[in-house]
Amino acid sequence: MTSESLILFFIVGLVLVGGAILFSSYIAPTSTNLQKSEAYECGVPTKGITWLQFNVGYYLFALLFLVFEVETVFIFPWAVMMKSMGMVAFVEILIFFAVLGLGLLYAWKKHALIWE
Amino acid sequence: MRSIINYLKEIFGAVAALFKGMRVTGYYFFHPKEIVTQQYPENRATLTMFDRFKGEVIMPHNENNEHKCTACGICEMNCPNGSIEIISEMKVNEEGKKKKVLSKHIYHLGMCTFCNLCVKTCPSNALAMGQDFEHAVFDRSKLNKVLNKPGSVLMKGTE
Amino acid sequence: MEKEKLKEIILGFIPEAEISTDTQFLTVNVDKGQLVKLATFLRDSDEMAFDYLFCESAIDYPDHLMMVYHLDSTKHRHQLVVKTKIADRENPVIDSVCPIWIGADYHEREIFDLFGIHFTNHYDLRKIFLDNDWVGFPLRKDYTDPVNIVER
Amino acid sequence: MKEEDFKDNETLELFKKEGGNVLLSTVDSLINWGRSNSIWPLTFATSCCGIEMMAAGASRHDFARFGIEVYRASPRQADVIVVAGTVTNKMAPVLKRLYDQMADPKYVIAMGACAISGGPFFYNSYHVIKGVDHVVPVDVYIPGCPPRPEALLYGVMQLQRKIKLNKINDMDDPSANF
Amino acid sequence: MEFNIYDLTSFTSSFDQLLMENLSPFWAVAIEMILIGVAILAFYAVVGLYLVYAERKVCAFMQCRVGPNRVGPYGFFQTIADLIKLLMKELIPIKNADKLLFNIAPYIVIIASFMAIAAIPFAKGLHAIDFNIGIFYIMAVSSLGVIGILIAGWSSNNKYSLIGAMRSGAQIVSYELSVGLSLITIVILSGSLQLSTIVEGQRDGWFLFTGHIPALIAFLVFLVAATAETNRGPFDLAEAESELTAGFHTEYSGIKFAFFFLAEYMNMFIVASIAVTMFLGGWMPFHVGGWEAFNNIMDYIPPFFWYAGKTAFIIWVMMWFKWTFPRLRIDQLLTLEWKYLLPINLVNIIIMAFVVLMGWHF
Amino acid sequence: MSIHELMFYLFSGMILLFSVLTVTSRRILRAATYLLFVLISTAGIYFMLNYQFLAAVQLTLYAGGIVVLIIFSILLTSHITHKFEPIGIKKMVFTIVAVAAGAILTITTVLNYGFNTVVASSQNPDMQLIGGSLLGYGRDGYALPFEVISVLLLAAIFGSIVIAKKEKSK
Amino acid sequence: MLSQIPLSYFLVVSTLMFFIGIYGFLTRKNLITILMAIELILNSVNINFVAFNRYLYPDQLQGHFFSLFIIAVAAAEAAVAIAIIISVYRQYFNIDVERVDTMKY
Amino acid sequence: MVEEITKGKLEEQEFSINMGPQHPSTHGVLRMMLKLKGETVKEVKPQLGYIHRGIEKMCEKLTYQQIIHLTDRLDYMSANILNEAVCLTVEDALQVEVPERVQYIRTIMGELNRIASHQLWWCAFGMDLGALTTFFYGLRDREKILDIFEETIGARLLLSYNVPGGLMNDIHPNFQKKVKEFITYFRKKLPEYDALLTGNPIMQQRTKGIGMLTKEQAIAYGVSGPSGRGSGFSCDVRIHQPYSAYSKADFKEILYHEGDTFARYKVRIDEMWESMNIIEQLIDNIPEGNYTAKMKPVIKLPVGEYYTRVEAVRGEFGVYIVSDGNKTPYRVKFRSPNFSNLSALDLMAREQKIADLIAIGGSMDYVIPDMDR
Ligand code: SF4
Ligand code: SF4
Ligand code: SF4
Repeated sequence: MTSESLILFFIVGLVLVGGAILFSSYIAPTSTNLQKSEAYECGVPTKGITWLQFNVGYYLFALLFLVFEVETVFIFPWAVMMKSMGMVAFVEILIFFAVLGLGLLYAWKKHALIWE
Repeated sequence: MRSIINYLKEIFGAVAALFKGMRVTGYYFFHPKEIVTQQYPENRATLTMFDRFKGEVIMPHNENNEHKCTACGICEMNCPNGSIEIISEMKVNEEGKKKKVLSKHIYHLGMCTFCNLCVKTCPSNALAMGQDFEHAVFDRSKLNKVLNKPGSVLMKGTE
Repeated sequence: MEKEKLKEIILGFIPEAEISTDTQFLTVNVDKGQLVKLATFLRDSDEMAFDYLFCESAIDYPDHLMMVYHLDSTKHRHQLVVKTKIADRENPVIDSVCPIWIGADYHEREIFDLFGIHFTNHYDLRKIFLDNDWVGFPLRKDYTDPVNIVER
Repeated sequence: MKEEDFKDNETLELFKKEGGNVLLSTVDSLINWGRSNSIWPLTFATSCCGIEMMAAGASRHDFARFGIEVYRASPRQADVIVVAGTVTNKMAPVLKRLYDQMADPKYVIAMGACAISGGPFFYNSYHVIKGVDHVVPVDVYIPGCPPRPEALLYGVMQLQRKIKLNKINDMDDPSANF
Repeated sequence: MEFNIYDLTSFTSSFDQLLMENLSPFWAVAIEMILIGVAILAFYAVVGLYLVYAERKVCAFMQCRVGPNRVGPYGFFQTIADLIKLLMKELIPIKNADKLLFNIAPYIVIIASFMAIAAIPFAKGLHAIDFNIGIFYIMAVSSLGVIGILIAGWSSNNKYSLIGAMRSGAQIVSYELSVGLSLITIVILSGSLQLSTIVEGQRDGWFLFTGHIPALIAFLVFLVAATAETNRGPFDLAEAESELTAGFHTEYSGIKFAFFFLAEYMNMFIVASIAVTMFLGGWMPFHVGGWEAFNNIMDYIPPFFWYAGKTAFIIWVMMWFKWTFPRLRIDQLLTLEWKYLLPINLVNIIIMAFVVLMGWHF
Repeated sequence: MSIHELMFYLFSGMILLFSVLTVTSRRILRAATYLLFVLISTAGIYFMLNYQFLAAVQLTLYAGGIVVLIIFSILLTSHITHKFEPIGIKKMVFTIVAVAAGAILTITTVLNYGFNTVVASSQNPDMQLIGGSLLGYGRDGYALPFEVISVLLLAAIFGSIVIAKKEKSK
Repeated sequence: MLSQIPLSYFLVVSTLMFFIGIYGFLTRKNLITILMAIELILNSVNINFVAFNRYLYPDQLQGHFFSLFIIAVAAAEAAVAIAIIISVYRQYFNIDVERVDTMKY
Repeated sequence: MVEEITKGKLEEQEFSINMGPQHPSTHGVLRMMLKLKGETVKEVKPQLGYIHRGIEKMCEKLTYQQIIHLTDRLDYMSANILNEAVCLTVEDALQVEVPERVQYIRTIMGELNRIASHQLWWCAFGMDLGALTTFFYGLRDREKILDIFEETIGARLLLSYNVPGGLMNDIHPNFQKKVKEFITYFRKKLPEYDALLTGNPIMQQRTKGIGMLTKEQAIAYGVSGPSGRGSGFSCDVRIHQPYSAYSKADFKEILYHEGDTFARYKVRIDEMWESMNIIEQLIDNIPEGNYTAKMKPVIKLPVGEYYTRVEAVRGEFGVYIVSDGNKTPYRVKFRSPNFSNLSALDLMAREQKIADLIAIGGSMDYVIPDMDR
């Protein structure tokens, strides 16, 4: 099978979830009361708004993640070729890693890796 | 260099300690003999409670349907949460004396805390602790019990 | 330290305190105005060093309310009971010992809640157990609540 | 466990009669089989009885044998609320709210004297609800103070029997009367 | 080496041919797709349900108890009962929630796991799609699930959910790196991303053994990171029961909740499959170089059983983790990733590259 | 209609629909979700064109990376009840006209231009080829960009840490 | 099979997407939504590159690599952009372009 | 509303969240109002009263024998020690000399109760940290103690075994044998606890240096029991004012000086060892004799005030009875350890993470009905 059949998996997933939810919403008993659809917060009414103030530290992780994800993506083709290209690839990746390792080290030293 | 060695040491130490914990759970996984579960509803036939187990308050009757309660009301008074109500009537006995006779010894199982005070203080030892614990019901009123069996009378010789 | 000696020191500090030695703990009766002064002394002076308030309670007598403080010293291991009368049952007010023993915080809130005694200088005097709209002070002897209490 | 070994069969008969005494269809019994064998409790323990509830979940008694081990902390996902312990005036609105927030079908087990009637706190206490059935509709009462874990298991089996009587389309909201 | 006794390629291709000959191409494809769809659905459901059951039993045994045993023999139908119940449970509409996103979230989570299954080789010739970027594709698809969790948490308008979503976001985002990098270590060794090639490459020894130390480290890192990525204990911060009640799915009820529940187990299955394929030779039997007799005996066990057995083992190990360790705190979690796993991984890749360069692998 | 055509119409339909929704939705997280769908459909197009590696990169980086990042920042800066005010009719009409003009112009040009398309192979470039070119020095090699990317990423790390970590400048 | 779909179809789709992106870029006030619009634009360009590569020079990979690098650059750009957005947010507690430039630094 | 917040000082704006009353890790129905910034706890406001049952008021209506069964329901995990406290008060007031046998049995029962409670605490603490298996191991071992209780007393949790003047009934003939069996068994199992949780690096990192409470703070807040002893506050009533048969056993007070969550954890683990020591010293020497002193059926305390301190599982438990000479007390006050311990929670949890708050709460071992009374 070729990659076209991916759409099949997509559809099957869609059908599974959609079908089950549809079925359930028709057949399951329902009832309403005043408190049911309110947000649950350990049994007492919610106060204030649902808004969480997070520190920047949090975003730094996400940013770093994105950067390293790009890196991962570019290492994949390299990894495939490593065996056949030998020394050239090795040197290239050493440079690549050295540069990125610098980034990680910088983040480490700047305490960007601490969750506050 | 020192810090790198420490770094590695830390990692290995942590892995070793984690493994120690996994050994415990792993041990139990491979030793089904350690399972302590009692299969309750299946083992009902063999399940015996300790003889002092307090499951409910009962009033033992002998084979002639006689109990020992003289309707003195001491248990009612001693019960810390009012689980016992004695309903008695005055009856004239054969000797012509008026005497309190138990008509209903009402016991609210749904309120009792099994503190044993009623059993202990009953002057004529009319009460005891039963060992039945399967009391769950669908209707709360089913938990109000009358301890003296219908038609039962006071045991001879009990004062 | 023996009770007698403690008694002497306290009397030296507050001469008008009534002290009884024949009870389980040495008991000091002080006027409510002098409570904080005495308490500070008890905590800070080296011979007393009562740094541990292990119980604080109130008692509702027919004509007055009584505050009882049980003190312990972790240094000398001696105990002391301080008692204070609050004559005004309708509107009882007393100084808080919270600044002296921070542990009194919850106890005083409890007493405020259940006896209705107000503590001045308490930093956060709120009801602790009962709902905010609860009326009455349940631990008072004259408390009645026909709705919730089933009398026996 | 055999039918006649259970207590309070009379009330069950009564329920059957109320249900019109119609035979359950296969679908109904399949659904009831599912429901009765997968009763996920809400973690709701207020006091002493909660400890025995925990004991019932532990190795010796193993609640999980009934498929009940999945304690859910969120009422949205729970099926049964085991009221284990005293419910006070201040707690009652919370209990009611939790019950309301549960998804249908939902059941309530009153475990212990306190939940049934206020138990030791029935007389002279100013802050205890005299039975949770004043707050939420109760399906099964398990007396005891606290009931031993087996008693809880027995109560759960009673609840299973009750669930098996349900019909798919007569699941009205039992809290409507409240 | 004879493998063809259990080779399913011929079976699938002949089936394909049969359809092609008798029907128009469009219908042939359509029927094939429907059949495959049904098969996948059934497979998915069965695996999901029985992983839940297995987890209950495994943890029960670790905890000196017996686990579900009253519904069917050994409680075998327990999860089916659960499923029926969940299916019949009310779906509560949440006030102030973003209804659209609230409803979309389970789809995203489930579909992501579905798409990932597409590329897993279960046995020789028994995989839906054999991408030439196989492992990278699985990584890419499974990284989408986190968005479902984030959306679910945010749209519930519930404080616990929000915290849970935030946590799981930070967590999955971090650990995805380690998963990727530890897989790269193996890719260096195999020189291919195609899963079938990778499996074939382990004919004479699983990569875990042929790549010795770096592969072993990568395997351990992968196990940890994969456990974290699937949001399982000890990394289940997003639904940390003792802190956030039910985390990001606090407000989900009935079948919608069931999907989150299911997705967790399916993700576990997927990462276990990846681990098996990449490190433990997929459906390859256990071979020891030189022991022909032994190898031949091993060949008689069908590849699918090899695959299933190994996957079950990895899943069991992951369950073992969950039921032994306390949960990490969020900052520990991130420290573990960024200060330990990631640097180790980077160094490990270099080592592996060096090993390959020098030809030190077996 | 072949499967390919079907998929093309499906994906391009999804792309267009969800891009419109992305830029018009009044709830920000919904916009992000629609963007996610756009990106996934784009990946679908790449799959269809048989550039599997690119499609997977699209999924990993765009859908799994950038969108996650965007959603994170949304979680910080917006609240669930928050809705954008609808833009003024005048501005909207004006923009639509301008944009439509541009679009029509481009599309007519595109449709009138005769591309000499060769569909010699719809082969999927395999990883060996991609890797070889990525690491190669020669005319088709991308070794330099490959290394430059690492520097770029380094710059991104520095930049974002410096910018975001800037302590509360009171 | 691919030949059934002319190249220009891809270009039309990408053009439309491009201009939708432009529309969003012009009408949106929230910085994050503007970022999203930019992503749309970049994506449309990518589609172009890929389609050209497939239809015009199927044996070479220039378009493919171009898109690859565009994606990488987009990621780096998004990272920095979001860092900027966050720092703006921390300054003004708002990320509306209009408000941001009227407020004094 | 949103606009206001966006405009306003978001830096200062805190996010408040409720934990409890129904929450898996508040050990009952404690409600904690948290102010958060990100995941960092800025303030904890415990809200009590969800299980306030008015026991002190009820006691004013009950006789001294009947009070016993209510004290059980305060701190149900140390039921036996609590009702021992009431009995001691009554006996002190009446100047009744209880037989030595009773004292021994009370002490042994109390220590068994302490072990059982610590076992349960260990389960719950593990659960709070997310180690789910601890729950089962702890409760598995606890069942052994419950069996001993049940055989002698007939109840598992709420024992009501002590009555003013002695015991409800004599110990079961098997008692000594069973207890010894248990101790041999548990000495083998306790190291498992260490392997599973104590040594675990995750657990150690989550507890060390978390929830600091210095000795001075502990004393000021009145944090007693194992929680106080983890801060180096020597507050063991069994040592300082021995009651029952504690003076006859040789044991030491477990003190740790770190004052963090881990120290509190260690105190409890070590206390289990120490309790086993105490029991071992006493179990063979239980003197023969009566299981109750002679008491009048209606007990009336002389006018006065009586205070007894005992070492309950969670700290110092005090019974303060004011009598006006009637058969019911005039005022009863229970000084419950948890109540004071709770007041230090805010202090300890500030600037920690949510997960730490849970760990701290777990290490303080709260029993909510005891606070609320
Ligand atoms: S049971 Fe005993 S105490 Fe109660 S009324 Fe009868 S005789 Fe009296
Ligand atoms: S056991 Fe106690 S509570 Fe129960 S009826 Fe007897 S005295 Fe009352
Ligand atoms: S019924 Fe008894 S054990 Fe249960 S909560 Fe009430 S007092 Fe406690």
